[in-house]
Amino acid sequence: MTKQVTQGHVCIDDLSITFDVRGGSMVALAPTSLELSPGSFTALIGPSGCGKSTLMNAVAGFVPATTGRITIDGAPINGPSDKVGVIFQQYALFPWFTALDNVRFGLKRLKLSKSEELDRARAAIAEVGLEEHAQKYPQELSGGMKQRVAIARTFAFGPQVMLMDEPFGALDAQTRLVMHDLLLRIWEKHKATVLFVTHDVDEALILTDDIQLMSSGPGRIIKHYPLAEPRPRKLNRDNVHLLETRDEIIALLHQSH
Amino acid sequence: MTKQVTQGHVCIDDLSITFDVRGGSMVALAPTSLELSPGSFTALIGPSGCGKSTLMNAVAGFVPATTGRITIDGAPINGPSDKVGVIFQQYALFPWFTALDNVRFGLKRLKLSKSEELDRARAAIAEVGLEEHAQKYPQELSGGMKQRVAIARTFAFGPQVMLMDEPFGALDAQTRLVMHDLLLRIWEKHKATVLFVTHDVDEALILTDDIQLMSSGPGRIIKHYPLAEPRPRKLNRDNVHLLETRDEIIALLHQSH
Amino acid sequence: MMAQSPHFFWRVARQSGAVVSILFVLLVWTLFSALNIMPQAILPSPASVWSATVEMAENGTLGRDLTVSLSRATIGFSIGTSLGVLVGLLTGRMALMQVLLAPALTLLRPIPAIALVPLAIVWFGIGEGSKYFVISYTVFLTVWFNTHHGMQYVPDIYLRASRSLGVSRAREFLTVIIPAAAPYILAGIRLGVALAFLSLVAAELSGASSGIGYRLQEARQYIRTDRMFSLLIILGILGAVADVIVQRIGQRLVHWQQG
Amino acid sequence: MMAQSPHFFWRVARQSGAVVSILFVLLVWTLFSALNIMPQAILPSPASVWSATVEMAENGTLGRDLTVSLSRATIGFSIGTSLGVLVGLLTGRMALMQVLLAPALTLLRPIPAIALVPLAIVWFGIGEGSKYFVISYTVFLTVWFNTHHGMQYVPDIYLRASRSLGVSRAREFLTVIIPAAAPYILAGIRLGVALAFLSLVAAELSGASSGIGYRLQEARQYIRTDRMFSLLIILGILGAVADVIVQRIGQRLVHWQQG
Amino acid sequence: QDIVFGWNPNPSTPQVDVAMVNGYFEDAGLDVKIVPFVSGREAFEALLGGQVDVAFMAEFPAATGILTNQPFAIVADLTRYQGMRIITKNEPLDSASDLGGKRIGTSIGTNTDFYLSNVLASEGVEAEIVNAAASDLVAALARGDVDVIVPFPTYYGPAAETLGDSYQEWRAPGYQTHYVLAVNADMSEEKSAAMEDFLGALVRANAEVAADPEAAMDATAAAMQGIVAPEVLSDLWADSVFDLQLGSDLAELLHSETEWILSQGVIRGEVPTLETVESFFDPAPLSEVAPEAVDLD
Ligand SMILES: Nc1ncnc2c1ncn2[C@@H]1O[C@H](COP(=O)(O)OP(=O)(O)OP(=O)(O)O)[C@@H](O)[C@H]1O
Ligand SMILES: Nc1ncnc2c1ncn2[C@@H]1O[C@H](COP(=O)(O)OP(=O)(O)OP(=O)(O)O)[C@@H](O)[C@H]1O
Ligand SMILES: [Mg+2]
Ligand SMILES: [Mg+2]
Repeated sequence: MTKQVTQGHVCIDDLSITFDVRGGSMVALAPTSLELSPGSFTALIGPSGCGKSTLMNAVAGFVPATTGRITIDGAPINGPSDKVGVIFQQYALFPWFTALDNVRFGLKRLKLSKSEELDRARAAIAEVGLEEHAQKYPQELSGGMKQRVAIARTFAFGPQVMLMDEPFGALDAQTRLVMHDLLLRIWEKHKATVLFVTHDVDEALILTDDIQLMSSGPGRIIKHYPLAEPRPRKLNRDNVHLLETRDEIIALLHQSH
Repeated sequence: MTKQVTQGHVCIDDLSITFDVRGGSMVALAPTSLELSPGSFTALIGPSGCGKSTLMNAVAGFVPATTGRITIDGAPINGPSDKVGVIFQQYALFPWFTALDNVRFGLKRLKLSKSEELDRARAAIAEVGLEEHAQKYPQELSGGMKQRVAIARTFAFGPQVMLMDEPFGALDAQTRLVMHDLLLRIWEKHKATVLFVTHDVDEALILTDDIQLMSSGPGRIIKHYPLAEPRPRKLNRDNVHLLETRDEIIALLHQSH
Repeated sequence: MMAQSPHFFWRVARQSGAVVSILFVLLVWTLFSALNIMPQAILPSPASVWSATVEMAENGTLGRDLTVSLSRATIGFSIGTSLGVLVGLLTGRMALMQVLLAPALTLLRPIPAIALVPLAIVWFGIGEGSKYFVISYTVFLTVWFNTHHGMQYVPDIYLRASRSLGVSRAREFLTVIIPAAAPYILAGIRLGVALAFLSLVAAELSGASSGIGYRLQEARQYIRTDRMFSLLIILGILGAVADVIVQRIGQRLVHWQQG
Repeated sequence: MMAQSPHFFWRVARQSGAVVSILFVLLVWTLFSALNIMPQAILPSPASVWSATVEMAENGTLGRDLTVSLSRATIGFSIGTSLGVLVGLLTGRMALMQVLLAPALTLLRPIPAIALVPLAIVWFGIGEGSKYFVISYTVFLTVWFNTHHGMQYVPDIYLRASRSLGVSRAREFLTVIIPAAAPYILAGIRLGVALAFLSLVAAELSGASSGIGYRLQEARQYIRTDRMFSLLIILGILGAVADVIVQRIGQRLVHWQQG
Repeated sequence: QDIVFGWNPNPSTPQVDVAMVNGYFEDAGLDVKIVPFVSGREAFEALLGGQVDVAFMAEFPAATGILTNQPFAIVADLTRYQGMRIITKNEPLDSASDLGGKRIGTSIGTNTDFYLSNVLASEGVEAEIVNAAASDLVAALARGDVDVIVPFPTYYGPAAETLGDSYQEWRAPGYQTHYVLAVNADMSEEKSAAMEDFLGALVRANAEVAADPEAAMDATAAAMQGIVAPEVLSDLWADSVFDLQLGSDLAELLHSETEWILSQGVIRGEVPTLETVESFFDPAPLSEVAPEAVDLD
């Protein structure tokens, strides 16, 4: 925590998003403000369909703001940028590339020598436990493997802001733990600003600095929980604050349904 | 439990599955035998890439057996059949149909009157909490909503054997509980044979009659845990057997990694 | 296609774009013909093409030619497209059909319709029949091919879903396979539209006394290049308008794909 | 395409299928010509077509025609396809290009190459140039259209992923957009293959003294219907063989899509 | 009675235009269904395919028909055109020897090809012959791809216009185009009768053309719907003889054409005798309505 992080400051200011649908429009995200300070790690939790992916898509520059604005380090977002890395809910791997080449694709902008690029990509694939599957195409991988390739691709690429939309949803408990370690290591190394959507309250409690809770759709942020506990954390008696927070969030989610 | 169930008897006999890949072949499922008695509810748990989806695809008739055989009620499987309903890991909704029409599509073989079909489809959509989104197209739905439409489609269709590949993976905790209730209700009503892939050991403990544990890929079934506790179950002190099973499974999964 | 705000700008630009694009071509043409690089008999001036158009319009041939050719193109297109989609769906999904028909049709594709005109005349007579044949033959082969090709790219997952939902093969065909291949079918139909107009020229070689294609041949025999240009431009406009209509309808039908 | 076991059966059937399909056509043809429904001058018997083929092979014209036409078709196809893919990629993804070029090209699509031959001759003379022009014009428009159309169906998700990974536009083009539109481009190229052979007939109308198209025209002048049939069948076979080759290569390149 | 007439609208046969304008076919009790073709060759193909009863064409395709023994017969010879030309740019021409070593564009397998061969053969001159579609010849000459062209008569006007001052022509003698009518070889009784009436109407029109050439020219110009300019039309007519007949000069021409075609090597066979050629003539209907017009040995 000695390194002073100055990049990756995300300001979301009164952002709302409305989609055109047949015969009218529908509000996917009610006006929402949120500030992510450089190097912070924030979880976004909320019921299905409340607008989490929509919010992420807006920060990523995929969906234009209907009202309000988003800036990253002061510059307004009006399209995808390489400052912002995304792990998509649906993986978005390129089916014409092998797992390894998908990861290499993300390294291109670094303009490494071919062998260095290969080494880095191999290392990233190995970190998600897929060294044996590096030469497979996405359609030959299992659901969890695809997700891990997508994670490896974004991690290797090392963006300043990292948006992760349920990145561990398709993983078994054990692999998930390995990924948690990996995520925390990478985050501490790069000090990227992370916005992390999850359905798993425990996961949010273990990993993040801050939990933002959304109401059911059209969602807005209704509550936030700063978490100052040192990592690695455990959800047990020793950590009463975490357990209390957990109960409160679960109760609130229950209500908002 | 009074109704005598006679249909939906699945026998998997020494099944193994090998895929052709560039420069060779790879074993996705090592020889596996498993019998699902009519009306039983079985969970399949195992590390990512161990062959769970492959096993399901074989039972569904999508992938041919390399060795061994599968029969349902004595008849060998050699193609998809309407006896077997599938909830896909990737939803497999038709993008040209609205949520409602996706559900109606599954009701077609029942040859209902149009109004009855509509009523049933609407009811199924309502049960997964999407009455307001019935007219949306899949690409306008959130991840969790898509998954619920897929669930509604298969539940409404009411097959004798139901294969569910991480059906609740994209759902928040609260919606997941609602879905658990729904699944149990439907299962008790139809007494379908259910094979259920999940990464959530707690979910398996709460829902199923039997947990089959797979080793890491190329997987085989290494252990099974019959669960006789009455439902609804709770994972607390009152249910020591469940808690013990849980610890054992987690430990085994940890090892097999 | 990324952000929504430039959409409006581009929509306007796109509509005026056609105008800009065409004005540009007109300008180059005027320049070339004013510079007299090529003889009038080969590159007529826009003015003379315009007066040739007026001449044909005034002596009544243009109106008749348009009516006659449009009806031939429409009928030929309809026959060719319906058959093309139908046979493409069959050969694309039914192995037996594929085995029996696809090789023969693949052999036909490189054979131009004009070469078959003598045969067509014997089979269908010199009336409208042979003209419909020539047009629909050309349209058919292309629409068939695109449909057939598109069938190969229907994602397996949709078929798996529909099979496990136990719908009939007929319904699967209509409500799963066709929509999944729709972008390819649409491309084939749009190619077919242009081909219907393009093959008017071959179709009206025999037994026609009016029609854009006939008039074009006539103008060619007498090197009335001004008329030829006028007729070719008319052909282009007719085809383009029909294409825009089909595209609009197609976009509405294939609404779930962007584009 | 569902289970794997019937694959083998169908693979065999498919290979023999071409034979079955063609034998069937031959049978119908033999029957028709034996029944003498049509005069020999319009439907020659298979035997006479065969002997016309032997005659052309023996007097050496067939070999020369094949060499000449194959080289014309290959060059015209290569030019047309390269330009078609290139321009299609540009108009499909760059709004400016789309605005400026697409309307003009859409107007050209319904205009047959033969109608442009007089202009082509002025530009390219009656040497090989105008032949390449006619062939590549036809191929170009179709390949362009399919490529352009396919661009509209590149899934947004791939563009989103590539943009957030910060690759250059050039790389995105080459490694994301082209592969995503590849099935459409492939369809366009396969149509182009057939068109290259088809337009030989128009291309060799002027300034040729050998080539399949020239020979076809000659045969027609002298009512050698047996030769015409022979040449048309040769055209069909050439096109079909080239199509199979392109399809095989395409399948290997677009390996991630089944089909 | 019905007659299906395979017709190629053209400026050289005013008899047909006059007969149509003045309703002579109706007067003869005929219902003539005109089926237009872009050239005589297509009409001839349709005749052989049994789609038309009578086809209008130049005589040259008939020579091919005779050699390949097609089932047809020539019933009348409407017009002779004697203005065949050889055209160059700049260099004047007045003998076959001027053509030596030149690149000469023509449409192979047509009467222009035959005409050119005869001219070259008359002085034993060698030249390079380049095949081109009829409509492309003028452009090829203008561009300089060929030195000389031998196009169809309808292209003379545009050639003069395109080449302007550099236009040069030579009216090499030795060949006249005959515009003929052909029917199926085995006409039914009924059709034969109708054919007599048909020819009768044309004979009547033929006389009318001779009597009032200006009215005839108006009729033809109207039938051409303005596609040919009046000066082009009168130029063509200056070299045309409109006189419906059936004579041995046509048989002799066809005979020499068959010989030439065989020398081209596409069709194999023996040169037919003059009798054989004449066996493809059917003078019966014409002799019924105008015996003096038939002049066969
Ligand atoms: N392209 C679109 N057109 C119309 N409506 C849309 C579109 N995309 C999303 N929506 C709607 O916006 C709302 C929010 O969707 P979003 O995907 O952001 O939810 P989410 O919070 O990510 O849910 P989940 O946890 O289920 O993934 C939903 O009601 C959805 O139907
Ligand atoms: N089409 C295919 N071609 C080649 N290999 C394949 C194919 N499909 C699956 N595999 C391989 O088979 C193995 C098992 O895959 P499967 O999808 O069954 O895993 P899974 O247990 O469902 O994993 P997850 O929990 O991650 O979804 C994996 O190693 C995968 O790479
Ligand atoms: Mg989401
Ligand atoms: Mg799986």
